[in-house]
Amino acid sequence: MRREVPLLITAVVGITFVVKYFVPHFPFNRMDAWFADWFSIVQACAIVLGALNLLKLSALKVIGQKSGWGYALVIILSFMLITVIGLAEGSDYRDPGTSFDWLYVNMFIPLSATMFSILAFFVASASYRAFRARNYEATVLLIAAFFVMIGRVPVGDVITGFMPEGYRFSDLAIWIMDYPQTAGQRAIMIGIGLGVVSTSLRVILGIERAHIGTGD
Amino acid sequence: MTSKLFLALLLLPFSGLAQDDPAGVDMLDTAVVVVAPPTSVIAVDHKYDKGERIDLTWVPSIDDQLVEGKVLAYRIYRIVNDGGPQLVADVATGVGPYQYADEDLHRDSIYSYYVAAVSSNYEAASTRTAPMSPQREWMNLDRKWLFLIALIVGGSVLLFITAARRGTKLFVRKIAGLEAVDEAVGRATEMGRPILFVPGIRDMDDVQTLAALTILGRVSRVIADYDTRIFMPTSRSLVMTAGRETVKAAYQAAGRPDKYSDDMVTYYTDEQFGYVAAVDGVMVREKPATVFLLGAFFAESLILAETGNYIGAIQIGGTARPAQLPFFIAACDFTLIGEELFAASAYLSGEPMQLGSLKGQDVGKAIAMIAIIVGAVAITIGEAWDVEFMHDIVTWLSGVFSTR
Amino acid sequence: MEAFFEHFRLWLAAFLTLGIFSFLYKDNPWYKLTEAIFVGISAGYWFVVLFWDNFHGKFWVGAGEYSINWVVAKLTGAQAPPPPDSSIDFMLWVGAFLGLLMLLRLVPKIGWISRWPLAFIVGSTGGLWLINYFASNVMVQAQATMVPLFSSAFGTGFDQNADAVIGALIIFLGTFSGLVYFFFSKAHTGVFGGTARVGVFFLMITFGASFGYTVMSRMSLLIGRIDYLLGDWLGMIK
Amino acid sequence: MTTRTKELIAVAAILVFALIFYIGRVSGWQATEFSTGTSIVVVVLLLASLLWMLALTIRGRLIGRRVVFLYVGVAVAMPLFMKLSQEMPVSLAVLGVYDAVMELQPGSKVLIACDYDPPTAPELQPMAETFIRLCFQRDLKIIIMGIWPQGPQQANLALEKILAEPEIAAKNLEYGIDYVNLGFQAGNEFVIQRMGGSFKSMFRTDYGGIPYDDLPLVRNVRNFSNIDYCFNLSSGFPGTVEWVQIAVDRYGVKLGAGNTAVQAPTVYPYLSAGQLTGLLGGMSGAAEFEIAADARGKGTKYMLSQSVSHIVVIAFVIIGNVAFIMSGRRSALKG
Repeated sequence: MRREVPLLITAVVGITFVVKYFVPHFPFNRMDAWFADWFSIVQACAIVLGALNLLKLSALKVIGQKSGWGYALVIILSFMLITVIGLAEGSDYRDPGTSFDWLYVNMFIPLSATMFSILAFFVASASYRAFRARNYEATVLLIAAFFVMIGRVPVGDVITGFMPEGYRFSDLAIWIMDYPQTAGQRAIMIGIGLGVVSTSLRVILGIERAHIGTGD
Repeated sequence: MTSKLFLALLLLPFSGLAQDDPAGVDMLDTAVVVVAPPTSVIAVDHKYDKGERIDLTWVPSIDDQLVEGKVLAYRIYRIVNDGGPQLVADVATGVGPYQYADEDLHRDSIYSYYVAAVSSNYEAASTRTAPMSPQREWMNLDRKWLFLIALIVGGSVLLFITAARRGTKLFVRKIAGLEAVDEAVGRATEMGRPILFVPGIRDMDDVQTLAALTILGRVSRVIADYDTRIFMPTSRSLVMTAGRETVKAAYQAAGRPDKYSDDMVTYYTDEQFGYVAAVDGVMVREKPATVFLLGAFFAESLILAETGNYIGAIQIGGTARPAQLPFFIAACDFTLIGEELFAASAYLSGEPMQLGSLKGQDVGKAIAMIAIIVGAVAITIGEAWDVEFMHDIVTWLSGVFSTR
Repeated sequence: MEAFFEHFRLWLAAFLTLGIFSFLYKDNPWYKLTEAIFVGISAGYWFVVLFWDNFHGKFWVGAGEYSINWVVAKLTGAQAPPPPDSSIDFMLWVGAFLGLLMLLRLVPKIGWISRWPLAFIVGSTGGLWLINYFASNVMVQAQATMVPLFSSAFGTGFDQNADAVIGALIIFLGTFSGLVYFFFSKAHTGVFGGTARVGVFFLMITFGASFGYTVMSRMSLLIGRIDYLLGDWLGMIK
Repeated sequence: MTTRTKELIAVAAILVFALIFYIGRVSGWQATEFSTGTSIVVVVLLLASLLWMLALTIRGRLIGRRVVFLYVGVAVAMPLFMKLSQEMPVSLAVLGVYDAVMELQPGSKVLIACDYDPPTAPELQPMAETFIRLCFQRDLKIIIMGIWPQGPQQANLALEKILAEPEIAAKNLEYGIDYVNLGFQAGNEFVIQRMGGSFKSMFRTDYGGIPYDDLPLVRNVRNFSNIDYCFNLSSGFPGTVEWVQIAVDRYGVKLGAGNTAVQAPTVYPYLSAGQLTGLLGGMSGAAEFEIAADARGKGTKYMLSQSVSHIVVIAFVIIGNVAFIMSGRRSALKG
């Protein structure tokens, strides 16, 4: 019961969604939209589990005075702060001028934008460290990267300014993107498509069943 | 026709009142712009739907074809069950193709249409189409070839799985990144440090997350055998739930259910970079010996992989997002490229049944490769020497592979 | 008071920005504090967003509120609400039901029921993407590769023709050899291995090119943050 | 002195520096701008330090990753002080957007779909600003919407800025008549699809809660057929790809787009197939658009930083490889 029912659900639902693609008739034609709606509702319910888990772990740290319990307390406080404000504010919580919006603009945005921008530093250090002509493959990668990089900045065309138009770095970059890059991309995409087919089939048929857990 | 013209002239002095219609302003100082109506208005049932759509096409007014800007728009009128005409839509000119899809219709009503060409102050209507009702179909036959080929690929996956079950030996080549899994887990055991498993940042509705979880099942089985610690931070509550089930099942299968704890899998936040900040923190503080980055990754791929590299962990990365693969190649020790991510779980299991599914994928690749060769050769010969037969092959092949 | 908030606002964002940047030097208390704030704030943010947009906006507005009003009206004998218009979709109850099953996880004894909605989601994800990926990745890409290797349409002169012929050949060869690389059934030896190696080269060019392309645009994010610090906060630049 | 003391001193120094300039800003200090001479000196110094690093590497002394980080930070920050303007030709893709706007009759309705969020604002915000300004200058009517929650918020920031400019302020533009912000609607690509039937069904009220029918500008806008041009600012999914596939392919909308540089390559095919009238790709697209519209702003300014940072990355790839070859092909980067 605990193991068979989930396997059965996966199989039936999975096959239904495959059939859906070929049947334009109701209810199959509505299933995409339904699934999207249902999934978002389930997500909204599931985040309760995640949030409780986060709060529980942090609370345990604070109570046990484990190392870093102060930071755990900060997690709890900031979570509570924005959640209470957001829920109290009603469904217009996002409108400009609300306290939720203030927190969003002055805390959430700077934090996520800065974390994102860390990428710029890592890009430089990765370029410095990793893009080396270690072997033929790495050399090919390096050369392609180099040409595309230099072809995308105005400097590239200044260096090759003596060449006739159509044969400068920017053209080379576009050529690489258009031909070899497209070809490689295609092979990867076809492979991915087939990989998805086989993974999905294994899941639907219950050959792959780890996510469903065990009998108890 | 003349009555319409008369009407238009009659209304001319008043039409300036329509202030927010810019065309109405022009009208005062120009004469009536007479245009010819559109012709050949054809209404056909939209094929392979549930019977709620009719497609209209027409040949544009001759004035539209000759003088730019004379015809401003086409108005679509619909007559339902012999009722009066209703204005359905305005279709802008100049954007071609000249067509309109009338949707949300009912199968039990009868529809007829006409299309009018509209100038700044004149409307010329076409003849009406024959009355008709939209039809519904049960199968989308446009997709019959897709169905057939998918059936062949899916069928061969099944075929190889059954063959393997009967004991046929199946050969699968070595995949470097996956050969390294045992070694990577072993290294963490030796060093007495944990293993970090990052399943990407997408939710359970992404197949890459599913693939990551299937690999997690295999990896955590090895970890349970070695008695090493695993830590899996997730950015989605559902992934946390599914991840717990997966790890728990692996520990049970290894006969060590007592070693499992829910704390192995935790949720931090749905926010992409909040999650990255937390995982980065975990990396530098816990210093895992091995890091798995498998699943759907976006811009955070390099931040995670660089931090992992910085702490000196062995890293196995894998994703089906081509844009992020170079970053894994740059900063990870082993990278599973696209399809290899999906093959990983079957490969790691080593069970013949699972390996059968990889053979099925190869059949798919073979079909694609043959189609590409035949298609390219046929189209080349066809174009170069204008061979009718080759053209036919190409038309047929692209019909087969079209997925409209 | 307003002026104070204006100053506070600028300093708060700057404090958080620098806190994250300090991670580049090394892990430190400032980063740990910022990280904790970030995790708490963003988890709470998504909690609120999912509650209002997904649960309230989709389910409650779309079906829950109407249904409950209707039931309450029936029970109390009050006037029933008007018949539902097109914005009400009772199918949303299925989602709510699945969500409820999910929440049963909080009850240890019957927590295993939460595997049902999980199984539902996994099944639908598998079924949905199985065909979608097959159609858009395999079929469409294979079709797109069926191009003429040389053709009069490329141009008449040799030099125009050569460009197009080389391009077409490269796409054809690259896709083909790339697929050979992914073949699992045969070891990479002999002619097969040689072709697979060509395939690897194409994959490497692909990765190099995407790296080159992406690297360049990542810099803009940093420019935005530095502009905040030096411009909005300290007013050193315009 | 221990490392810890040094670190504390560094933090204190940053704080003092920030305080001085903050107080300065509050008390009305002018923004710093390097003269052309200083700018050239700074650029030369930057290049010289790169050469120095190269020399160090050749002599076997490898630079650490913190040096790389510091260098990137400085290289990006310095150009923001400079007044140098880069000459760059305006590409056809960018002209495509500009020309499409210039061809519109005054009073035409333009739909601006803002599908991006703050992290990508450095690239897309300058585009939004330039586009909105251009529309107002041409007396076009603007309808803003978004299928990313934060898009319409970003659009409001841009509107605020543009409406405050003297030239635009003089036009006395009125909300509801000259421009409207319909706000965000959840539902990804389905929103676009349903807008093909009716805008009102997706946007019952605008951003501020005014009912759709109370907004004179959109009252008569039924669906895409009443829109003369559509401009999509996009940084991912759902975005330009969906707009092309649904709005252009199914409803015949005339569409131009502004994309992040990461996304631009996936959209290029639509440009060459004519499904997009034009495309602004990344920071350079924003800068070119500003040049085309003759309104140099943040895009042009940022572009200088961008160019310098690109040179830095390329330089580090070269230095890294030199180090690699010099060190007898062993991996080399100190923590």
